[in-house]
Amino acid sequence: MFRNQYDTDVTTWAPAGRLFQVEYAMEAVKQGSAAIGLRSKTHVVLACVNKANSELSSHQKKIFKVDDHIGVAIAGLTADGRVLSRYMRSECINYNYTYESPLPVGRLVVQLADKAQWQVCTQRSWKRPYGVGLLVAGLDESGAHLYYNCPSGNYFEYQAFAIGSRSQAAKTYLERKFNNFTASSREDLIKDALIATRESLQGEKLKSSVCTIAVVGVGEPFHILDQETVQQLIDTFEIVREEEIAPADPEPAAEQGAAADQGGTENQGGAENQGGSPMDI
Amino acid sequence: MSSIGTGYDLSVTTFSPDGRVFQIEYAAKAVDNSGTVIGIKCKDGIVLGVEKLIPSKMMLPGSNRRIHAVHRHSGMAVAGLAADGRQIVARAKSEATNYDSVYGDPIPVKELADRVASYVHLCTLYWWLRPFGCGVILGGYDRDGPQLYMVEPSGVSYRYFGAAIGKGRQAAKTEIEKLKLQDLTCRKAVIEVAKISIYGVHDEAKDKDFELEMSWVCDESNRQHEKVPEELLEEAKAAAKLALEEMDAD
Amino acid sequence: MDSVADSQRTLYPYVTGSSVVAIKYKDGILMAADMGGSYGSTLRYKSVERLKPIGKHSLLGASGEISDFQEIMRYLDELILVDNMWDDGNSLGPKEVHNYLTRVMYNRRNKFNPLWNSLVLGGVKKGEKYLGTVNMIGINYEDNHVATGLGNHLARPILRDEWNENLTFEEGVKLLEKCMRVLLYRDRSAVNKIQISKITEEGATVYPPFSLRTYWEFSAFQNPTAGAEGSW
Amino acid sequence: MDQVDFNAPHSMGTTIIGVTYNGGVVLGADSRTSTGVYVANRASDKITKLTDNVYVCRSGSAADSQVVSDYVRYFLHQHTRIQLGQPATVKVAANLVRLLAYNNKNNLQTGLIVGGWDKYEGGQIYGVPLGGTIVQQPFAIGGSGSSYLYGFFDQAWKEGMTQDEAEELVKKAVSLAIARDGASGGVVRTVIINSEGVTRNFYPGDQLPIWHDELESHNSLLDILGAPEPMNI
Repeated sequence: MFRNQYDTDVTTWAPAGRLFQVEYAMEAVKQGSAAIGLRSKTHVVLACVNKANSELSSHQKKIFKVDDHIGVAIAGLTADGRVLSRYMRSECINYNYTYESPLPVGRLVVQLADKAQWQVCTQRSWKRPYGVGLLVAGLDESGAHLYYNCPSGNYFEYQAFAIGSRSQAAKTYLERKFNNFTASSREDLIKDALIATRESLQGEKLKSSVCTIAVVGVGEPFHILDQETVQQLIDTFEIVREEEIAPADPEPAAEQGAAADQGGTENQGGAENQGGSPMDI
Repeated sequence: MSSIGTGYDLSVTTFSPDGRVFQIEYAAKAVDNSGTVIGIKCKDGIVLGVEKLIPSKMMLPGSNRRIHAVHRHSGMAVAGLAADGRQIVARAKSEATNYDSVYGDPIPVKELADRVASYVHLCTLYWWLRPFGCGVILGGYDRDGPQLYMVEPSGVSYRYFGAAIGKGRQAAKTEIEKLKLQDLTCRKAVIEVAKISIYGVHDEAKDKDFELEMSWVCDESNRQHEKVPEELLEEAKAAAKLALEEMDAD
Repeated sequence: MDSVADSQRTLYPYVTGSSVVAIKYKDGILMAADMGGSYGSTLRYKSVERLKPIGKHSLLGASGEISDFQEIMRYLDELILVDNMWDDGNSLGPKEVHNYLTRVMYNRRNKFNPLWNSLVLGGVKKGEKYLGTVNMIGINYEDNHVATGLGNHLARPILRDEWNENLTFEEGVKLLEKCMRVLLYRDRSAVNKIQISKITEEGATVYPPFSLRTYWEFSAFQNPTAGAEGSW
Repeated sequence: MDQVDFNAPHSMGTTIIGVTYNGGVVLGADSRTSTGVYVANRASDKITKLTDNVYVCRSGSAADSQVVSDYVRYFLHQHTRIQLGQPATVKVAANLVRLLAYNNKNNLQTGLIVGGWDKYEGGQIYGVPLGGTIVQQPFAIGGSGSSYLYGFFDQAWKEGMTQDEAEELVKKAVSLAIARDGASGGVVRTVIINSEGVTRNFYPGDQLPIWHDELESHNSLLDILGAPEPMNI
């Protein structure tokens, strides 16, 4: 796996102007189970795939509430994600203390990116970048927002996005439909979130136990839907799906065999990297 | 590259036998691969333009900005690693506010450029840091008129009439040289910058989608750094696309 | 040096401004203050602007120590500059600015180094009118009409009688002028050079300074001891 | 007050003035420095150079005002070097004075008037009184003697005076204050700053105008007695 002599240190540039350590940290995001986000004009929905490490353990929590108007879904090193969501919580509380109003989402995202990037993590030889990607969902006076923060310290605003292992399938689904999301109702948005989640399950049956859904929107503080509600939603959507788009089924099933855990992720990583180094964005 | 594998290119605190610091040159590579950034000094102000490549069609316009305000009267455009750029911008902002609070006067653009350059240079001096993977073009308007500076990863900064960095810098510079900068107003320059970015520099075949991000500091904007007004930006894009079609027709 | 003079705190104000009076009216907020800067009992300055727009949505009026007000303005200018530089469609409204000032004033008081001012913060954002005040020890509240200094005693009783939610601009200005005239008569540090300022959804306007006509035609004024021979 | 306390802090019960005119500024001051009731220096210079184009008039504690101007001069030199040798503006100088005066208001007893000329804004006067307020003014007066001058300036100051008119006004005002303020005295010093540069003038105590209840000065009563009286001839 040792690629070259330039890839062991965050403070070493490779001759082509790349920082391999940062790129490797970006790979860590792809090791985590998938997280999905999509937004309409008024709502943002986060979804994620729950993966338990063993039969005896519960799954790791991947969606966190930051404040009434902001929540995050993470993929990658959960411990890093928890540190960052804690930081976001305290930033929101501080802002609220000073101004008695909610911190604008876009500003929190920049502060978060700054912390991930420069508070030195990608520029000090004794530190490492955070190995986690965050989908930040929130609402402020300029509307509903969905951001993706990655370990390189970059952040992007999206209409819809998916990160984590096997997220490519979800992304493909979202890319097909995202143009209509702005006008979507809350229910349609959740439905699309569930379908996108199912795409990334690659054949495994979509059940409320394997996914978590969270919503924030106008008049609706950020909250995680409880299991029964999710199951009900799945049940209603499943029926619709089988009637309407039955042919969609074989597609994920076919992929299932090929996608052994590691292999699957690496392939996707390669595909995403084609356009040049990810730092370049 | 003859440097590779010699061992002289692994640290920013190592000189090679022929007196080069390869780590700085490598960092500059990150800038060379980036979307093109252009700055022009006109008779009545400064125009900054960025060809911002968009990695995904689901990304929203205006996201991951590359042009930032630094103070009321100046702004910065970043080529290379946007995240590194934000760090430089943050330093520039704090230098500007600090100067303001001590002297009660906005920081002169030259002084701002000097301080930013010192900061960038600082990161080329220690083994535990790395040089910034970005170059910035700084435009501002003070009592001595509009001024344009470029700061490179090595920490050098020069004043320019027109500057370009990133992938298409050569082509862009050639185009800028054709302009009569002394007579050009910023309003006209916005269109010129759009033309350069869209047909002069952008490689549609190879590159992904891009967004044209533009700002100015000029008499028309009351010597304040702000985004180019939406209508003017649209007008400029339309003019540029038209010029592109005419070129293709020829 | 005694321990009081040794300590790091504002012991007393030097150059001070007098009352600020402000009201809500139909379209927003109206505020009035004179332009005096007193130095003890000397009226040292007569062109001190004490009403300042803060960003797009707020208006600040200040009484008390002028150097501390200038310091507060430096804080706010930076706050608004930073807010504007984000350029992201979000902006600090009057409520946010007022809360910020509240925190600053209270923190300084707790360091036994207060900013020696009473501040009035008014504004309009998204159709919501806001009017509040905070003083040097951090006491703060919102109200439909507020005043600082002697204005609290001389202007607010008038406002309680005559203010209503639907005052037009003209009615509001007249009401403020009535208050300022009383202050001019009965506040010895008042100066007859007044600024009135309004803020609405469209933004803030500070009108040029002017003087109020005063009235002295009471017959008892011309001949004060008539009917009370031998009095003072 | 039988005994004189020579260890009392030196303070400049003072008259200082700054006036703008149609091409620059005139600064003026008396020259008395006292320790309590004793005149420690009868010919002091209270108009101090900060840069080539900016001067400051000092009042209050002599020590405090010297420290403030020393620091400001030091900071301005740094600033001038930064600016590639371009002279600092009056505004920048005044703001540095304010910065020190405001941040140390509890430990300083000094009121200052900053005046000067720069190519951007021409002649400017800034007053920085005790608390560290900063006020740009067309004219400023300070020190204990200024109490006697408020009315005079309200009446006598005019917009757009010539240099001679302005200097005459300053001279007259300082001498008026000297006449009534026991803490002001000695000579009148003026500094004129404009695009041409700086001119310093000195008007000794025996050549100042004579005001109400004052008399022409003589070497001796004998000179007066010895003078031939027209009546006796």
